Amino acid sequence: MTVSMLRRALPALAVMLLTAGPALADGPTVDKGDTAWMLISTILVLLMTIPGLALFYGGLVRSKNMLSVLMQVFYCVCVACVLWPLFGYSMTFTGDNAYFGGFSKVLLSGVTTESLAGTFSVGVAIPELVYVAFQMTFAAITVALIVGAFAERMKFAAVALFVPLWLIFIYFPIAHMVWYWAGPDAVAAAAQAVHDAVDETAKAAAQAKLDEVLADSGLIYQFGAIDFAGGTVVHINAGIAGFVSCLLVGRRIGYGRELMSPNSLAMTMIGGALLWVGWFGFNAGSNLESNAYAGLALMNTFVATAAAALAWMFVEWAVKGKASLLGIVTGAVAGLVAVTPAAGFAGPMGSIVLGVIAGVICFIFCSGVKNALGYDDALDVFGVHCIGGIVGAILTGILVDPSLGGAGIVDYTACDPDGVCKTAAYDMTTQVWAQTKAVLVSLGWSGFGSLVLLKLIDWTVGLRVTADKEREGLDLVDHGERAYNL
Amino acid sequence: MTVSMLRRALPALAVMLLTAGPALADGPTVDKGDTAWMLISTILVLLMTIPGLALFYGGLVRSKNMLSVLMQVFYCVCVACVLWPLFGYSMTFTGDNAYFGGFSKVLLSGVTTESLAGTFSVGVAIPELVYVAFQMTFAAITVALIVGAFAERMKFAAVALFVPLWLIFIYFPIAHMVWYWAGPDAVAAAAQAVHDAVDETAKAAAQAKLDEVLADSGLIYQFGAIDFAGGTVVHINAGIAGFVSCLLVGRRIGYGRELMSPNSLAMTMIGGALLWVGWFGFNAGSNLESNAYAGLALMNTFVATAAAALAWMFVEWAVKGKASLLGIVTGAVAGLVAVTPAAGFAGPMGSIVLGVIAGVICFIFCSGVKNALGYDDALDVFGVHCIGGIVGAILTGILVDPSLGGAGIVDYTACDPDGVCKTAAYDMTTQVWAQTKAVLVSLGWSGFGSLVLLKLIDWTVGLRVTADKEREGLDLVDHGERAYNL
Amino acid sequence: MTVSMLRRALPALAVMLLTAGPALADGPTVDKGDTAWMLISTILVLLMTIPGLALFYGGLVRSKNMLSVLMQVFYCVCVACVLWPLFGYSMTFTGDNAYFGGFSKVLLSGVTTESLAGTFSVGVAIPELVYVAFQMTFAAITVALIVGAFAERMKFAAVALFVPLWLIFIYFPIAHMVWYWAGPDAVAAAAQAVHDAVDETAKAAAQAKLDEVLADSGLIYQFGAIDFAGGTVVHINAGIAGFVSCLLVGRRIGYGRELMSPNSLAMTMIGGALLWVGWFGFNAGSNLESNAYAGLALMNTFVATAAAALAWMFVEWAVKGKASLLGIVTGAVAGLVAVTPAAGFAGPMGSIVLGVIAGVICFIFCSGVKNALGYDDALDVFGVHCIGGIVGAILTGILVDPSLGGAGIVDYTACDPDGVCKTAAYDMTTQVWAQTKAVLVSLGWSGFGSLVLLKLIDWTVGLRVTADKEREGLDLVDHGERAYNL
Amino acid sequence: MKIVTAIIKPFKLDEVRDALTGIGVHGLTVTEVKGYGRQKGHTEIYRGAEYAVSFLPKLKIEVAVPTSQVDKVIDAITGAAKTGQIGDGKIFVYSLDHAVRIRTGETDTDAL
Amino acid sequence: MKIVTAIIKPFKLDEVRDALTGIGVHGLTVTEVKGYGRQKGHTEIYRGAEYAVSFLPKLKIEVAVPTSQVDKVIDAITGAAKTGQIGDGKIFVYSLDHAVRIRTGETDTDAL
Amino acid sequence: MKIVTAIIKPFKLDEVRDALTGIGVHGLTVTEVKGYGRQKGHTEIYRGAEYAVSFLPKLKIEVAVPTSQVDKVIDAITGAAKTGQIGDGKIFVYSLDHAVRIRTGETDTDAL
Ligand SMILES: Nc1ncnc2c1ncn2[C@@H]1O[C@H](COP(=O)(O)OP(=O)(O)O)[C@@H](O)[C@H]1O
Ligand SMILES: Nc1ncnc2c1ncn2[C@@H]1O[C@H](COP(=O)(O)OP(=O)(O)O)[C@@H](O)[C@H]1O
Ligand SMILES: Nc1ncnc2c1ncn2[C@@H]1O[C@H](COP(=O)(O)OP(=O)(O)O)[C@@H](O)[C@H]1O
Repeated sequence: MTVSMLRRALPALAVMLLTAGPALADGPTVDKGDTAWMLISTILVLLMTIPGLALFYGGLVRSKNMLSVLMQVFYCVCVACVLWPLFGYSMTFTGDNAYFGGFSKVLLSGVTTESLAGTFSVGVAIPELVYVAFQMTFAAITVALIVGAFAERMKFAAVALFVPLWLIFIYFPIAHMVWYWAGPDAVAAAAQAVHDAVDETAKAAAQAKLDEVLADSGLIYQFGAIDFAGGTVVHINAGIAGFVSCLLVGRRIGYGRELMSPNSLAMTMIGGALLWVGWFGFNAGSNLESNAYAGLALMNTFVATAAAALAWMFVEWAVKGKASLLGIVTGAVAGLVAVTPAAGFAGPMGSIVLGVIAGVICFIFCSGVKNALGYDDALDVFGVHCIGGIVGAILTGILVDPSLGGAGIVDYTACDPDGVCKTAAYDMTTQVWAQTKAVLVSLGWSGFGSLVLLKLIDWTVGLRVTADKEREGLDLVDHGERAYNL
Repeated sequence: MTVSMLRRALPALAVMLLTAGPALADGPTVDKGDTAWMLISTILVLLMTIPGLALFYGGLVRSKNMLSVLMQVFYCVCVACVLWPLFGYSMTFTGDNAYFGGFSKVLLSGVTTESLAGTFSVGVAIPELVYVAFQMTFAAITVALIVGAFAERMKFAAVALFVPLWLIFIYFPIAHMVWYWAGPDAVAAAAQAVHDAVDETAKAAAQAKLDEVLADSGLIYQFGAIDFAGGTVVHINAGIAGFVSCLLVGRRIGYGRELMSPNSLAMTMIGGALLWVGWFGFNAGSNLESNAYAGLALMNTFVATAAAALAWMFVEWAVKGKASLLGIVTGAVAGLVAVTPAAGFAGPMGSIVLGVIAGVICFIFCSGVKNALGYDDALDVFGVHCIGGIVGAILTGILVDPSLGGAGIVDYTACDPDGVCKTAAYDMTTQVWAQTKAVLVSLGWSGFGSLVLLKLIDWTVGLRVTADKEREGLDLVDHGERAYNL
Repeated sequence: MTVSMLRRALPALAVMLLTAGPALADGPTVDKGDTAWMLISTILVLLMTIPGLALFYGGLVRSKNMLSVLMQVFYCVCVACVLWPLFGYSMTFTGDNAYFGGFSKVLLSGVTTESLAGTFSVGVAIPELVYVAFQMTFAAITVALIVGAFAERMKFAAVALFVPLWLIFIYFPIAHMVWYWAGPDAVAAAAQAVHDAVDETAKAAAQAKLDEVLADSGLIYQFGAIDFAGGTVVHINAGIAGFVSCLLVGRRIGYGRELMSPNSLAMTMIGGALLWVGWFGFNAGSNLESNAYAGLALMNTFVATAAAALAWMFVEWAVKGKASLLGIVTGAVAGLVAVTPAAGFAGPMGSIVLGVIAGVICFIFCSGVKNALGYDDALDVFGVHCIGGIVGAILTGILVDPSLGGAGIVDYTACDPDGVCKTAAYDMTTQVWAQTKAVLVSLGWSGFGSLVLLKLIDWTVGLRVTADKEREGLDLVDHGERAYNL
Repeated sequence: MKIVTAIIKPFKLDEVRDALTGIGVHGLTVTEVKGYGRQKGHTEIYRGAEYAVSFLPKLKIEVAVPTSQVDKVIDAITGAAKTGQIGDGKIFVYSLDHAVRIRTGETDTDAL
Repeated sequence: MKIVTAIIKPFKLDEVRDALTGIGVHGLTVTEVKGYGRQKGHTEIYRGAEYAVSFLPKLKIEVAVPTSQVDKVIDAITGAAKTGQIGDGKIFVYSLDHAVRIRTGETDTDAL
Repeated sequence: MKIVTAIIKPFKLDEVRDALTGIGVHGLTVTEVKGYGRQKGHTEIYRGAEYAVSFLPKLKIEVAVPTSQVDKVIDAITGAAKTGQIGDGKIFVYSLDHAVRIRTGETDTDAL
């Protein structure tokens, strides 16, 4: 893999670099502006999950299940925030093999106020603790997304088991496969060493070292697939898990016959808006630096979302005769999902096009395909996150094209001693194929893995509440509470 | 116009400057702390609009129209976020004439991760993409503010047409008139050139150039009017448009006879609080830099708001016998509106006084004048935003006075080569007159322009739903949804 | 007190320092990244209070009292934001004696865009206006916390009086006692002077000066007690005041017999989530700098909260048979409270342990002890904030231990000329005793002081509404509004 | 005594109340109900799910009156609640055996 | 059989229920209603808009009982619901022709 | 004419409505109520506070029909609303003296 290096991944600690040009000679620099931006981005991703996602989902279920959804999302966050420092971070972001990480940073060993994590710029780092926290919030929201698919009928005991298991066996490995690499400083330094080598032997040794550094990365990363903020890891991953789970747990009683009115679309709108607000932390925060590329990701996250929202709205207006609030908000979320992998790669005009396409395709899936196939993906986790994620992943491979206004892909093996790197040559077929492989691996691992986990849970504690309890509602049955007493 | 230069406007790209002292010699500097602050300020203005403004408004209408308000605000945001990159930014922030901008940046042409936008400090810039996004959110919230005036009776089709038209014909021109100028670096460099000119001819040529640079700005800017964060562009502009629209669309059925109980004052309180939270992005973000002036704007936005809230509350308590939540929250919004133009100009003590005055005057308008005149400005867009905006605009001209603890006005024609500029001489009469002219031009353009647009829409798709539909509620009639199923 | 200096306190203006090493020689430096972080932290603390705390509390009362709670919290914020610049900041953060501050900064005199406030690093400062605003939000949330204890029965007129009085007589003094000190630059410079002194006389004089600098601090600060973000000042202080107030105002009619169903646990969940989100501004913002220690506080605030939430949830599930949403959210808040004093001192693993302990102890208090004793602390201000605060305060004294992964305590009397300081020697007994004394003084001052204030109010306007009014609900009776019209 | 019960359109409440006080009836009880009848409902669409909702919001008004007043009450309600469009509602009249005012213990017509 | 219907103040529900179970009545149905009568309402103010709200929240309790028990039921309700202040509410008694327990098909007094 | 009133479990509404339209009844009125009876309630726990809630959500359905149809209506409701478990509810039948359709002024069976 001599090909392009990607902007989105965990660089190893830059302090290991002692050779190389001025940008690297003294170790990486830490800018307080970057740290401030990453602190706030981390906080924004939490906001996006609770209350954001919780409300977006919660508002859509019947009032008797409102609290169960809020509870499940909240629980996901808490479990992720405990497992991550215990071993999740280590299992994701240390090197071992291409499929899963190691245990060298279990209990955050070695992660101190002194240790650093690289960014996507050579010689620029942020405090590792901030990086750990930022990535932790990604684990939290990803598993929480799945909840929407089996809402209103899964036992809380089953959810309580599923969440940690899914994180361990699905999320940590996939995140490792997509995001783990040696980091820009290591790659640039190794490439520089090749360049600096004085004779043949030295060159060969340096090249071997460079190849080793490049090989120290996850499977999907090695495909050369690009994913700015987690289209694959987060959305396709959670979306297919949701799909599998709604098939296994079965349809809600009355599905398709009874009106299952959202208990409060106002809550859903609050949630949708907070998703948008928080998503800037997700997308622009994934730049890891407070610079113009964060600005690009910010801009794209605005325009793709708005375009998708309007696309859904106008198509719905044309097809169904009315433009609904739920439609415009769902369209916005579809746009957010689709722009996630593209946020720092596409240009603003490309992002508008991406948004329109995602809005229309997700509309078709949620309104047409789902009804035709008859699966009960209660809150459209598959139709919005998996489909939107796939649309985004594939189109990112196209829209990154500099000739389409995209930002191109940085080639960290071609950096000058000041840390300024060249853009890799771009070939659409290669890139789209890499993207496709990434999509397929995610679908396969997460789809199959989730199936196994859910079957296991079904055989032990059981997945579903009884019909009587489902009628009474999970809030009273599982949690002993009622959402509203107005 | 040799007079004072203002802190609030878009500086042109600073890269064009090649002459001048050290601060400018190497082009402007970009600080990651500034970028971080502007990224987050942009996000805060979105938060302020959705869910903030949407909830503040939505909670106040009857439950049958709740979703229509949320939908309209959401729609405003989406339209603004698509039109702005397409041509809005260009129409606002490129030079052409004093009334409207040009088309040189249509489709964001030339706006890249390399391009910069100046701040209000000589030689300090931020990535232009961040500036574009920040300003985009201002367009979004301004048009969304109008929605409150015609709530509960305007057809969604009419709203759908009105929003883009109003942005194009009212907002972009007014924003151009108030905020467009050549920027501090251009002015300082041109003034420096006058100073450096060695002989009479050179001096005359340099002076001519300086005059040209100063003349390259919007009409209201040329008045010498100051407006830190958009009292004129945002609040007076939207407020008068709201007033005109509520007159044209007419009173709600039952207005003044039936109790139109707010469906959820809790939602209104959430919205009001998020307006406050987000308004810091609006006001302190308008400083464009993360420095002590942002701190001043932050502080003023706290104290003026609190003072106005308490003023409204205590006056209401005295006059009506009870202090209401809606009262304290509305007072807070009135304070936020009034401090918007003053945020970086007044001192904290001046801001407290400003808040008290705004709280009392807006109370009188919303409780007294409105009832006396009988217009149905459903959510008090006029009484709070237009009146509060006018109070703020005029008082800003007074409170900026350094002898009253104000910050004074920077004179960019009097900067030393390090980029440190003198404060312009202050004359209250001149300044208040400049402020007044700015108010009058905004009222005239927006009032008359909105009238024309609404008449056009009335003649084509019609403004208002039928009486039956108004009784059934816009949620079901226009959007096919109900807000609550509890 | 030659002992350790603490990270958490207001440093005096650093501009006064003219001697000392490079870090200090030219006055402190201001980094825009720090400023950006403190701006946003300030905003986050507001978000945490309104709508955060307001909703967390508001959702728990019966719907007839919903607005009264929102109103009281909003009112607290407004009063604090007016009193603080008028004289609160001066009374808290100027030197006078160990119990309360002075009046030299009344009306923010001398606080300008030029003045600076030190951080906890030698030679690093932020704009004083930003510091003033940040601290202002702490006063606001602290007094607002008390509201939960006397909810649903206290007259608004009594609340209106209590809030300013409590701030003046309880909060400002306690904040002064805990947080006021001369600042790192002053201490380091004085210690450097001792070191630099050439002869005995000079040394003695320098030592006397150093002692004077060290003595220029609040009572609890002098104990050597550490409190990163306000466990004592905020939570114990408010918690005991709440306890006293609920005893004085008496139980709600029907307490213990009637089901007082929360009007909307969804609102409570939104509030709880926003508390978590905003608490990062509170805890990580209390670091005053955007660096790895802010990252540590961020991380701890994630993990302790998650651990406490899960601890409460699983204990409740085991004991009561069901895991409730209110349980997991309350557990999270208990974790947030407990980690507040520890945020920048403990390590992440220590914080997980702290969270588990706090979750379990607060569960026992709210579910067991409260019922056993029969006091009606309506929203568990005592059980969560006072008890959680005490658990956190004491355990902070243990978890700061570097051998337990803690960060240790900085000794500002042992800094090198570059501003890098040594960690003080740690002795667990000493530290825990210092913490205990801090707890006791807070409990005593606030408990007794609140009693006196409430008695005074009872004798004048009266504390409680009549039984009839209590039955009708405070919303209609005190505010003339109803929360919901759905 | 009789109880006159009317199912009406919600926005007619104030007019009906005024008409009743106009003829000297000073007490009534109102319940929010959902009505199913000839009046067409509406369709609600939530993403893919589309449902025809046939229950419409109505108000039920109950007025206890001496038998002698029944016709006046019916006329008053009919006059105020009529829009002439489908869904205006119904009036049902029942016999009332007994009435008590809880506060005073007064019974029958004294209790109304 | 009779149906005893009582309009009461909402906070009296638990006491009334207890009084009824005290005399052996173990079934009842409760509806939230709004009452208009002599009891003064309150004023709501939303910014400029001020309205006198004359409908007050009440609960309607319905109990089906054998005719023989009617007086006992009335006494129990009156005793529990009375505060002595205006607005305590009314009791209305109707005749019931027929009753059925859906679960079992039992009818009339067996169904209660 | 009679009014048939049924207290049923909420999720049975659509089935009951369908059963009634099946026998030609095209109008009815539904009220959300809370029922107290033999069916056990649930416990709600809010932090330390634990309460047994004995009022359960039910729907009350009212159908005015000519006396001749009463039995058919009872059968239809019983058939549709029955689950065989405690809490299925009751049917109560009253006499209706008089009915009026507000829109047209039609009376009695014409009004139904
Ligand atoms: N047979 C009935 N029994 C009870 N309520 C009825 C009956 N028929 C109609 N209603 C009530 O009257 C309302 C109006 O009836 P509908 O047939 O829609 O129009 P109209 O009153 O104009 O004939 C319905 O919504 C329902 O609440
Ligand atoms: N004629 C009536 N028909 C039906 N309900 C009535 C009538 N009069 C009063 N009510 C109900 O009884 C309640 C109490 O009546 P009100 O006149 O306020 O006090 P009181 O019961 O003490 O006389 C009212 O709120 C209303 O619900
Ligand atoms: N005596 C009664 N009067 C009025 N309503 C009753 C009476 N008894 C029962 N109900 C209503 O019928 C519902 C069902 O009664 P319940 O005793 O729980 O079960 P079942 O109908 O199977 O006997 C109750 O919830 C209540 O609403």
